[in-house]
Amino acid sequence: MNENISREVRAMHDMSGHAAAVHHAPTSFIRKHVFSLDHKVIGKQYYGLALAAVIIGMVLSWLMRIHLAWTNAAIPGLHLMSTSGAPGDVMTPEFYLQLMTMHATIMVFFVLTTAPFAAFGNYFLPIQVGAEDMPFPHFNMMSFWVTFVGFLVLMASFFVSEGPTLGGWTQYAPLSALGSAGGPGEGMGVVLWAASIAIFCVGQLLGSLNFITTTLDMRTRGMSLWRLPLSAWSWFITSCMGLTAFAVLMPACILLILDHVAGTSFFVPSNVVINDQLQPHSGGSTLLWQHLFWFFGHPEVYIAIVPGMGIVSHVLITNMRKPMLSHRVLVYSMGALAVLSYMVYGHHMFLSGMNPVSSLVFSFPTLVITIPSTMVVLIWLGSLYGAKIRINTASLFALGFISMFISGGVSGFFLAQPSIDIMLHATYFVVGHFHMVMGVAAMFGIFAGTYFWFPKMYGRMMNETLGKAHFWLSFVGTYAIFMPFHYLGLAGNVRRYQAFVVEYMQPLIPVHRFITIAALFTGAAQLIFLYNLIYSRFKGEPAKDNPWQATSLEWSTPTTPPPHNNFGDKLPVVYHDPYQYGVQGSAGDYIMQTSPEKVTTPDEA
Amino acid sequence: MKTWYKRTCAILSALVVSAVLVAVVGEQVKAAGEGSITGTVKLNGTAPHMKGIDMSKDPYCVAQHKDSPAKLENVVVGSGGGIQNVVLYLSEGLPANAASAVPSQEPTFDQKGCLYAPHVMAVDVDQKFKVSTSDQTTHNIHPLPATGSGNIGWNKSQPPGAPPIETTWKNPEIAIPVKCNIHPWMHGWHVVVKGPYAITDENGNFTIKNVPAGSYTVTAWQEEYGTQTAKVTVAGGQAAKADFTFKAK
Amino acid sequence: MARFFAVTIFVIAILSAIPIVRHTWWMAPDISTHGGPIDEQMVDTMWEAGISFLASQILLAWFIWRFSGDRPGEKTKNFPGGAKTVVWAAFLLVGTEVLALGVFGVKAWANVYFTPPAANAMPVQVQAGQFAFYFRYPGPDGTFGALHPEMISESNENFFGLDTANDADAKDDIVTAEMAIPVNREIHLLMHSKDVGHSFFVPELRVQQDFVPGLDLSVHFTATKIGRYEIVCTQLCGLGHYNMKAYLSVMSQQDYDGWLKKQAALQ
Amino acid sequence: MATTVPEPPRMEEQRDPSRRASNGNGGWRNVVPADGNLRALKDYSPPPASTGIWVVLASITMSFLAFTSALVVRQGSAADWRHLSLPWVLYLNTAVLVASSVTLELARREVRAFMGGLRTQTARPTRWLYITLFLGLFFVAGQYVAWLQLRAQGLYLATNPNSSFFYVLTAVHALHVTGGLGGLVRVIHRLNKSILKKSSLDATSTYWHFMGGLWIYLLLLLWIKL
Repeated sequence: MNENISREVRAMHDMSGHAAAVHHAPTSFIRKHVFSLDHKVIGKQYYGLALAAVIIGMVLSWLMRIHLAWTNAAIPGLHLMSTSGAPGDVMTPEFYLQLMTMHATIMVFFVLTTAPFAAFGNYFLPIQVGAEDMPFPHFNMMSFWVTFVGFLVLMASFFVSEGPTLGGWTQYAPLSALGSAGGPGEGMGVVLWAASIAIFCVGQLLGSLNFITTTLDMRTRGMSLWRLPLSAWSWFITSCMGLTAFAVLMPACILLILDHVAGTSFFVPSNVVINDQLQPHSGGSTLLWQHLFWFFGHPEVYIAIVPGMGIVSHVLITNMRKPMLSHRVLVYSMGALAVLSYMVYGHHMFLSGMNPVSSLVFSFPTLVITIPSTMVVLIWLGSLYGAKIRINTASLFALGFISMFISGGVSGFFLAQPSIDIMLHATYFVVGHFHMVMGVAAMFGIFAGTYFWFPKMYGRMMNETLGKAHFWLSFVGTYAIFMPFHYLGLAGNVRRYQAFVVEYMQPLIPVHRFITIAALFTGAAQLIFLYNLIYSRFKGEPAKDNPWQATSLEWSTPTTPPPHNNFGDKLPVVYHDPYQYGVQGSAGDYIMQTSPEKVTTPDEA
Repeated sequence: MKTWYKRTCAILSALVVSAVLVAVVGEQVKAAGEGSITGTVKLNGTAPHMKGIDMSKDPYCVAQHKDSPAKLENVVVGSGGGIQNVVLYLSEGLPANAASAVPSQEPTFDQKGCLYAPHVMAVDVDQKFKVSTSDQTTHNIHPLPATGSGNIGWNKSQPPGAPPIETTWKNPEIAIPVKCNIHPWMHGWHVVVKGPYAITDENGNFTIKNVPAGSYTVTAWQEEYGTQTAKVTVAGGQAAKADFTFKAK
Repeated sequence: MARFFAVTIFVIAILSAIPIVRHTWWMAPDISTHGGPIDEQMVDTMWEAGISFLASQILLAWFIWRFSGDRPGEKTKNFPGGAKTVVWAAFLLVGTEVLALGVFGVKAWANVYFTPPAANAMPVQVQAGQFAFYFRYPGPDGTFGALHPEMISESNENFFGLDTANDADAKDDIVTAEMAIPVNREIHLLMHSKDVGHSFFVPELRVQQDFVPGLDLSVHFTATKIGRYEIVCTQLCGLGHYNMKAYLSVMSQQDYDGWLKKQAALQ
Repeated sequence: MATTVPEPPRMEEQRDPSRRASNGNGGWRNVVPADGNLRALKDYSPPPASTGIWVVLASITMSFLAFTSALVVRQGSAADWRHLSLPWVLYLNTAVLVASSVTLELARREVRAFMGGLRTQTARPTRWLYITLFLGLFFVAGQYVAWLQLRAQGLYLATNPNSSFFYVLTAVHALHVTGGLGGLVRVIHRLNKSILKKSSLDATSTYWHFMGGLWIYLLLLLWIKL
């Protein structure tokens, strides 16, 4: 065979394998900062999206809280948001529900899923496994921009005639499938909502594809699976969950949209009469939506919290100066959570007309899932024993996360039992539970990650004084807000009420006022964080390559922030388990994964 | 110089005066050309029993009706058998220019004691009207025009103390039901007509004003008994008579 | 800083527990015959959850207090038990806890849902719709008339869509906006939704059950205490959800009979 | 805590390049030259495409499981399940899709030989790929014909639950097949530019065969349920 053919053959061999990851540093601004293939830039973009989303979501929650505490009080300027939703600046019931739905959707999808998973994962997973980039950079870029479009579509529903949907983030059918007959925002609002979520699912599926392949195929030499840091493990496990959960939500959204635009009857049963008019649907199954939704919905809760666990463990170990009691037990526990999360979804439907036997069937795995969670907590506590905890903002938030996770976790005991659910279902107890365990805890995880990794992402330290102030206000404020939720729930205060006209709830209004004030303060405290973020980005003191004396690969990049291909022209070779702190016979109190130093561990000695 | 000034003043004042005169006289002539239609709408037979309304779901509403229990208002018969809330309008014979004239006054559709006051409101096409609330409980106002009527339905809440909603209907429609979903018993009617209209008082009496001379078909609409028509001829400046009688079911 | 943090956690833990212990906000007193086990279950769970909450928070606080800051010359040391004890602890403590809760829970759940209504239970139908409950009593003939959804007309107070003109069974049905039941008499509540999902929740009665459109469920209960209670909707059903409620009057038998006569007259 | 004894560079673990690296314990795939520069050797670790494709297929499987359970639940929820006779063209389409899988395999054999350098002609073996592409297009067109036939029966998307599910399932599947066609086009393109990766060819064909299998499953489902 002739010369050029053999060249082809060589080309084909050379181009196979990881070539996808090798792309050259872009020069144009657009390719560098907007449509970038660089996982680091994409990670930052995700973080920015989450930041924008969380600000909107928090403002919405403020408005809701004010309305709940002082119903029918005018909120100056509210009519600017929606003239029909706030005549004379007084919030209408439908507008309250619309704000509530948007708050939940924005927070669950565009904050708690994007920030800890997509944002940090994108930035640090490839670095922590010692790769130059994700294997499919174009999919990665699409993943962000698709998600971004999903966000825009969701926001667009604020500007349609009847405003966004009021059906709650669970969008129970048939209310969500009836169109405007169901109420304001149930027409176009729901269609936009479902479209936005379906788009979001596509984005996250693309992301999960990249995360999984990165973890499995892109690890550098010496980086065996058990040498991955816990954060990397958590992102890997989360992406496995995302892959399956979002793949189920998308069909559900498609069917929901069809019920709206094509007049099908997947979710709307026969003989539905609204405003004395028989609705033109028949035979649909309302429970079908609940099954599809919660099959996604419960894993989604763990998608929000598992990355938090990983990040917090990672941050904590570095600041404890000793590894976790057991690396593997933590990994197995997170895995167990992921697997069990698919078997427990029915506990959201104990009272929804499901066969009471299946309620019991679902209640047992739900109770069992407390075992891995407890294991995680006990491992954390046990590891704190004999540590040398460095108190800085990152570690404070990590420890705060544990406290929150415990507080939110124990209330799970109650909600796992159908018999008690009779009293607590759809009350503020549930709201308190998930805000604590997946809302605030996850937020604390994000904060810990931010204060910990900011130096690597931007080459500057964040301001510790501001950071600590931010932590104290957030920690105390959070408890002030969400602990009372549980009491309200015990007293039978039903959630998703825009006002408390029910007589037995009126004595509880003072509690709501207290919560509202706490919420306003805690929310204001987040402005400190925002300021700190912006200030430190430009004026923070320059960061060293490894400011926390940490061991994992992201701290052994040649420059800070890392160069375009993360490790310069030589990929790191990994010699150690991820967390070699306080190792006997070692010069320092830590050994980086890349250092060839030969030492023995305490348990060997 | 002075004389010139005086003359101009005189001319000007003369002009003004004559203009005023013309205006006034013209007005009178026009007024003389417009007549009215008066009459009564009666019920032949015994008035149907109006069910009481149990508002116990909302204690506020109950409190509003402590002394006089609320009843349905589908057929309200006054002394002498006159039916209240019957809408009368000119269904035929109206010249285009008169039909297109839109009254300037704004009727108000109030929510009082968890009922609509008035129970039936008639408006002209494009006539502005207000929907207000006097209650200390939140209502949602939900007019449901027929599909294809060209009118677009809406559904808005009014918390206590919220400013009135001011709007119009774009097309004639007999009649648009109005609901409050929070208080399912609340229902009323918007009757959208073209041209002059009237609505009967508690004794069933009505007067359609500003009817140009001509002969018309007057239609009376009642929510339970439907419509009746009568041919009426209005002479300039005169008041024509038209009485209607609905048969009790 | 660390010690202050530890103290904060400790104080917060204690403060959070106080209202629970003092029952500052607590479930309304039970007026049902089946509620006992549910309340027991709640209390047991509260104990177990409360103890694990306090224990772990205080442990966290203590470790933060004790093990923070760099102590020169002192090497970090491991939890003496090692990972194994932790794993076993998790399994044994939580495992047994879970098992206990689960098993007792089954009891509480079973005597709500796995016991059929007594033969002489009094049937009452409740219909949920945006945004009110309406109730139907079968009347003297003891049978409910058929429902005709197309005939539903709230403007004429035909909330159930009864064909009173032609349907003998429907003629004597008594439709009310308030629910009254005789005390100490088992009620068989037939639940029907005319539009979207709703829920029937009476805290005092320890009853909560969703309405499923297109699927008529039923619950049964016995009220043991005369009084006026509130029925609220707990399933988001639209803009009026917060105001979707009705009153439940538990009366003595003769009061109830009188009430029913009065309602029959109003039909 | 596992050992921290550093792993010496295992030069003795030389593998012959032709053998596909095992996907086992992650750390031990690469051979490290003295200068420790790994990039030249990366092609011996399993290419991400061959892992990624299974990830993709997993999520597609989940989606169709969701659709299936939806169908089952919906059928049980009401008595409005009407029988629906499948358009005959579906069976033709099935045959076409199966045939396309065969032709794709033929194409793959040729291309593998070509890339391995063991071949007689210098022209790139795109013929079978084009045939596969054509068959794929034919299948999608055929599905469209099936919809037309259904419409001719007066069965529209919202006519009854059966037709709803028929349209939804076939449409979503056709969409995925179209994606596969895109993959084929890409393969042909890259082959012509001699920058085709064996892994992307394998991934594309795996996907294509899966689509075939998925379709047969769907056909059975529709045939049994509708």
